[in-house]
Amino acid sequence: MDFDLSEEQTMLKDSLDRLLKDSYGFEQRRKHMAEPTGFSAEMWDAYAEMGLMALPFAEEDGGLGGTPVETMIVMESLGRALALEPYFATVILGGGALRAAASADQRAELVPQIADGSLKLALAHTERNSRYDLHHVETKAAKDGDGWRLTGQKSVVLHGEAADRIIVVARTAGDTRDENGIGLFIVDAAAEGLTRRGYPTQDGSRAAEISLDNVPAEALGDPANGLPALRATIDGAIAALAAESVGVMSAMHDLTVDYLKVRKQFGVAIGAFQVLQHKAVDMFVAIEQARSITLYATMMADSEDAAARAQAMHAAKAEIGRGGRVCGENAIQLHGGVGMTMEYAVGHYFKRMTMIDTQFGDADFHLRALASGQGLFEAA
Amino acid sequence: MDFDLSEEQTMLKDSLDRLLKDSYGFEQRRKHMAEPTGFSAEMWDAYAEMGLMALPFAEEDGGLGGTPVETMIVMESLGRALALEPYFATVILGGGALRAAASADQRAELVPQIADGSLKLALAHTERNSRYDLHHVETKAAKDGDGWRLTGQKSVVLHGEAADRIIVVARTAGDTRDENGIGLFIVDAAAEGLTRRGYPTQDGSRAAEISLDNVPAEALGDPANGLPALRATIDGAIAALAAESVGVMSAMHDLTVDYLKVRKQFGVAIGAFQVLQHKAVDMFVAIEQARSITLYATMMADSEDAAARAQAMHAAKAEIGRGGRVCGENAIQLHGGVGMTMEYAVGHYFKRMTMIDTQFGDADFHLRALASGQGLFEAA
Amino acid sequence: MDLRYTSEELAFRDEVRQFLKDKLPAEIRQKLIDGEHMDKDDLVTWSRILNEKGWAVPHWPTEYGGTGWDPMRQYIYLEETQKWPAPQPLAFGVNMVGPVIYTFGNEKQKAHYLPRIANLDDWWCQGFSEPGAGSDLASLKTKAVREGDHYVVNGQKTWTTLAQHADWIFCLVRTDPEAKKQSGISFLLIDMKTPGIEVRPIITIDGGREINEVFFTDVKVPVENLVGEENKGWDYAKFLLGNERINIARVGMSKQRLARIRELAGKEMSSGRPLIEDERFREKLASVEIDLKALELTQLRVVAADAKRGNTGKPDPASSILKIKGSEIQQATTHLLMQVMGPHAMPYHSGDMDGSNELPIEPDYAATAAPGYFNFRKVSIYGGSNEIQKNIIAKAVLGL
Amino acid sequence: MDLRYTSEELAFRDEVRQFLKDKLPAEIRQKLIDGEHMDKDDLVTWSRILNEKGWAVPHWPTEYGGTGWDPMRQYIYLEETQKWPAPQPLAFGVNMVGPVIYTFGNEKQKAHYLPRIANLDDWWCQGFSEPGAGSDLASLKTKAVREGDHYVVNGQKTWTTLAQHADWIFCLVRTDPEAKKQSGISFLLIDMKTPGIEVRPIITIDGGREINEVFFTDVKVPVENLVGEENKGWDYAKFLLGNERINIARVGMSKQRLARIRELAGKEMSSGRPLIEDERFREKLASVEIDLKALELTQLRVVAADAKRGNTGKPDPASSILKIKGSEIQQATTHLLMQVMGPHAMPYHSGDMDGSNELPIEPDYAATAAPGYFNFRKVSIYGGSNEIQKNIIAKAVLGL
Repeated sequence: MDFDLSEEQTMLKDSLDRLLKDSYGFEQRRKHMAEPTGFSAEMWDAYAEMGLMALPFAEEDGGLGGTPVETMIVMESLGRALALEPYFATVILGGGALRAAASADQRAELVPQIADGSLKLALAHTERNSRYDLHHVETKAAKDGDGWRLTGQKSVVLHGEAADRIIVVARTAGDTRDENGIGLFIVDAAAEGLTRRGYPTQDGSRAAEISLDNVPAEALGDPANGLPALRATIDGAIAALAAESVGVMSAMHDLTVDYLKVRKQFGVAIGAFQVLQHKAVDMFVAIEQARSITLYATMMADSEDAAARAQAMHAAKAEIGRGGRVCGENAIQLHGGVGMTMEYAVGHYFKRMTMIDTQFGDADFHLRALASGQGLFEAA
Repeated sequence: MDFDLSEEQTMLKDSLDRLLKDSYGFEQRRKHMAEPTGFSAEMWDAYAEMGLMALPFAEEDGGLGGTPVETMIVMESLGRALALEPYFATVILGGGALRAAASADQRAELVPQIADGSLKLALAHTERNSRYDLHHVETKAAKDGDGWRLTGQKSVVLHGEAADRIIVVARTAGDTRDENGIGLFIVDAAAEGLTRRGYPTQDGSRAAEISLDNVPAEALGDPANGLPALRATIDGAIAALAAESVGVMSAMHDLTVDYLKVRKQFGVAIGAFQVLQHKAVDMFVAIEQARSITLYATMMADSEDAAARAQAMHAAKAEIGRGGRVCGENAIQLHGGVGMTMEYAVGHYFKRMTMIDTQFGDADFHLRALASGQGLFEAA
Repeated sequence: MDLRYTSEELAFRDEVRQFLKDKLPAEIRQKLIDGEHMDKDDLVTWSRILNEKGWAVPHWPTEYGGTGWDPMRQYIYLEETQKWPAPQPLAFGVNMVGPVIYTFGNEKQKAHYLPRIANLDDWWCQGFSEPGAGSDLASLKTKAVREGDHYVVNGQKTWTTLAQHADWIFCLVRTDPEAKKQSGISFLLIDMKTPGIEVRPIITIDGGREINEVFFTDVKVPVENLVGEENKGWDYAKFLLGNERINIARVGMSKQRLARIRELAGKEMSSGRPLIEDERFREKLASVEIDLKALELTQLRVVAADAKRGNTGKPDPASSILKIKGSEIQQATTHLLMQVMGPHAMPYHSGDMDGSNELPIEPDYAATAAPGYFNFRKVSIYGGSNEIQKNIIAKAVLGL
Repeated sequence: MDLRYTSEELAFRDEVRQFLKDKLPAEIRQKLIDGEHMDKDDLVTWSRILNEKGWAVPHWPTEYGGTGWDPMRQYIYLEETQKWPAPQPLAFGVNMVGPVIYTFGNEKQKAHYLPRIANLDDWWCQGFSEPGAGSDLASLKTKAVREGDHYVVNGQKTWTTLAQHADWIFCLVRTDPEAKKQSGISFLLIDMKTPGIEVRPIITIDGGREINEVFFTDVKVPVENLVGEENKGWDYAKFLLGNERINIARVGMSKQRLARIRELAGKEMSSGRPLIEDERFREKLASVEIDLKALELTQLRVVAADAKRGNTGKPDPASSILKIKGSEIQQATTHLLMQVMGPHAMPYHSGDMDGSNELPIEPDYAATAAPGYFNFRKVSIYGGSNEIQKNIIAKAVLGL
């Protein structure tokens, strides 16, 4: 067992952190956010140049063959910077679906475009009444010659507005909540019958509502049994979100500890007050535990054992959810009023952390899912 | 609305507190506990002389016609003293069953004996597999002429060893968990076929396992539909336990705050440390909330609306359970090592508080029961 | 001890309920239910309806327009208005500067300001906090220098709630720079239209503009606008802050919020059925309800004790927990409400911040859930953070 | 970065498992499962089995009987013994005084004491704490005055775990009363049979006798029993306390406890079915499991960093959370186990306290549930309370 980064991993981390340090200061981020797309095209290109887009794809598909550890490194750094670009939507969600479901031909076509930054993806799975259940799918897919036609509504599609192609979860058979009869499909964002309405999200990112009216689509993998691939995709995404969370949480903690040292009240730095010290320690404990469970999730992210992998993700998402809340709420409380203003970075981290809990199932959802299984330690 | 005690209530409280102050110091309590019965016969007589036994019974039955408020006053004071006598078992549980189920003739026979201290009762309802469900009854009652014969096992019967008569919950019809077919019966503790094994409890009181083998019994109320009376009895007991808890919690808090003022470490009274101050405040908040919910439970304890009464007791027991834990664990933590020794009073309070949570349903049990209903505020 | 409302109190409660039902405009009520901010017009409208009824300033002495209700009736009124819900009166006038004026002001001030407060002719805001002061209010630096019949005020206030609507601001200013901290502070009433005052918005993380910075540059304030004596302002401020006790728990508001959570959890689906049927969710809700029920009784204990004492003298020690527990419960409800929305808590309904006019995404009622959670982090910070509250209890109640 | 055990590590783990399965007497294991206290004989028996295998003191230098395992293997061994469960070696000898002796003792001391510690020929106890000292260890008052070739020791120690079995006690004593607090303290080895030593039990709230007071009245201790230099004892004590880091989290023990909770919750009935089928209970269990899984990884991070560094130098900052989180988890498991028992947690199984011989009430396994909860309140108190731990992190890690 070895927790140290390899030389190459260290280089990856250092160069990404350097880039973000130079280009993602508070004011710079504000500018990026003010772009019509809600992010920086320049940063996007810079990531592509660094090879970040290609990272998790297999070398034979045109990728760099990175493991979940590399993804963890990248996501933690992007989390620290509160980066706005659709890396997660394109490479982790969209790319994850390609890795899990697409044919070699499809990958050969798409991965090089992702790798060079020319193709952005989104994954449309949430619906109005699905909440966090991946198998709750009302959107319909109907056979149309060699291809398919999709009809339905998708909600809160991350960066759905910026995507060139959208991977849509749709039902080829069965009732709304059947586990069978679910497929993954890829559609062109400009296709006739597809309309999308983009909007900002609470954490400064962008998402979209997407309407599909008989939209031509191509299947990724088995259109009758895509749920396992979707679950694998989301499990990988949860591990990545956990890593992002560690970045977000540790950035909040750094800001808070700095603030405690600088801010004076009643004539002393407020960091001298024991109660505030202990709250900062509670944050620290939450972060170290989050970091640990993220390592566990990362270790399990590409496991072929779907049940064990799911258990790990339930544990990680639940821990991140509750630890993130401890961290975020304390960060705001310790900053006092200024933490609640848009002028200070900490509130933006808090909002991102809060929204992560609403993605792919909140802490309660995953705690219950874990509880319905055999326990984390049974296999050991 | 008026939260002040009446003149009579104030007198009751003052005289009971004076008695307990004089007779229930730490060493005195140790002596009472060392009696073969586990409590003080003298104190028992003193309570009877004060009229405590007669308090909650109707005047026409030979009681003093007190309301739940008087019971609250008495139980809080007994809680503060960690009194060992079977007041709760006799007057609240046994007496409660009489009030809820017995005929006028039965009450006319028994209440005067309770009132003068000559009769001790116990309520035998828990069984090996019943956990906290009052309707889980395996003990059987069979008709025998005008009377009944009981056969079965009862567990953790509070003061079952000291009782002269025991009120036993037994089934006249139906399956183990049916709500119908449950009756309340009174048996003589010396009856043939009844064996009991007494033992100390974790909190320094006494309880017994009771075996019934064809024991002659008299029914209290309708032997086929006694569950409502049993529920009323236990609801009243929960309100009384809540009041006892307030006494226990506030005694722990007083001890803790005193200790914080006296105990020195690193050259200062440890009460100067802000973190310890705030923990003491957390205890205080828990106590005030416990006191409030106890008032609510007291207000509802004799309500004829069984559903609303049950909701109130669920709320009270859950709040007492979690608040008591906050209070008890902090009391020990703030005392440090000495709090864990038998030589200091605080540990005894902690144990009593802990055991209260295992009586008539723990905090989780009652939270769930409350959650299954319409909510505390729906009626309003 | 009688823990039930008297029949007179119940009749009074029914009267309040009926009045709210009859008189509060439906669209104002709906905004409150939806967690939206009140417009200035909404509050003016409602305040004038109340004033017409004679209920605009219930707790004031009758000679200044008060109702003469005892504390229990005042509490019932408060509770019912929060539960319905109706807008709460603008506290800066009705609960803060009003009582200061009728207690410490001169006759001319009383005659001029009090009726205008009751009718919301003047929108007041509070100029206490300054940058960097936080819970250490007395470290304020804004100066007022007497020059003839004016004070000349220079300095900055912050966290000034709804200053953008304000006609007047009441300020703590330092009039004696030599005196030690709490001394040398005066209480001034300042017309917001006076030259030299600039209001700048502070946008909070929920995207709302609720608070502001207020800058004073050589602002001339007539000496007649001084309340009470010069350099005694800290006493008046303490009096003012002491009056916040009853309202702080917001029991009625939390009841309304819980009812709203139940309602919306009946609409949102989870595992193919309404979320409200989910046992785990119901337990979380029940857990908050228990806390709130206990707090309600705590509140009533305090009110009843006040009623007995005529609202003077040392408060019940239990009153000190109202802020802590009340804010915890309020925050718990905002978190639950956000949780109800699940993934639909994510879309941001841009309001007055960036001027865009994107519409909220379905479901409409989800739009305020996350901002409500963000916004309510304030309730454990303002008015003396909960940490400060615990310090106070440790010292004043526990003697530590 | 490779987050999996190597195949060599897995093979080692299997070897440990097989050894435990083969060699640990079943009745000793069962006592541990049931939460009962170990008898002295149990521990002696097991220690000698280990010593025969050469595993009695794995982390010691090989020249003194250590195994030469790297930190990862030491951790695997620890984890497996806790999970099985096997008795943990008597820490006062193996983890505390042993390392002090081989690091700071002279050759004669090493030759004499170390083999006897490994074989549990000598039962050691720890004489650090004194009445009233608490977490302020250095305020100790027990005096040792040099008289010829002896020290004469007077004073009192407390919280002395298992002193009733002890052959030897290692003590911190004040040898220079003039020196300031941490100076002037020496580290003495004292034979418990020396005249003038009296051991008095302290009964804890769980009814057990785990701890004692130890009184010293004119106890003559040969000068050769001084470890290292006079007045340098505080340094040795700090060294000793620093060694507690790895074992403190007790991950393996908590795993075993969770498995036990699952097992017993499968036997206890709730609502007519086994409690383990209850969703709410399962969620509580899962919640602790998540915490423990994270802590296990935290532990492994610390161990791996130690392995890299050869267990010297500044520890990973993450190591500072092991005590806090480890104790919280241990306490959570004891509460859950008590909760499993429901009303059957109530009966008290009188043990060595009052000499009565009443039997435990059915179910037998319920007897230790509440005492276990009571007893484990200690883990957030001893070894520097969790409040002290947070102070240390605030200062040492966060720089506050």
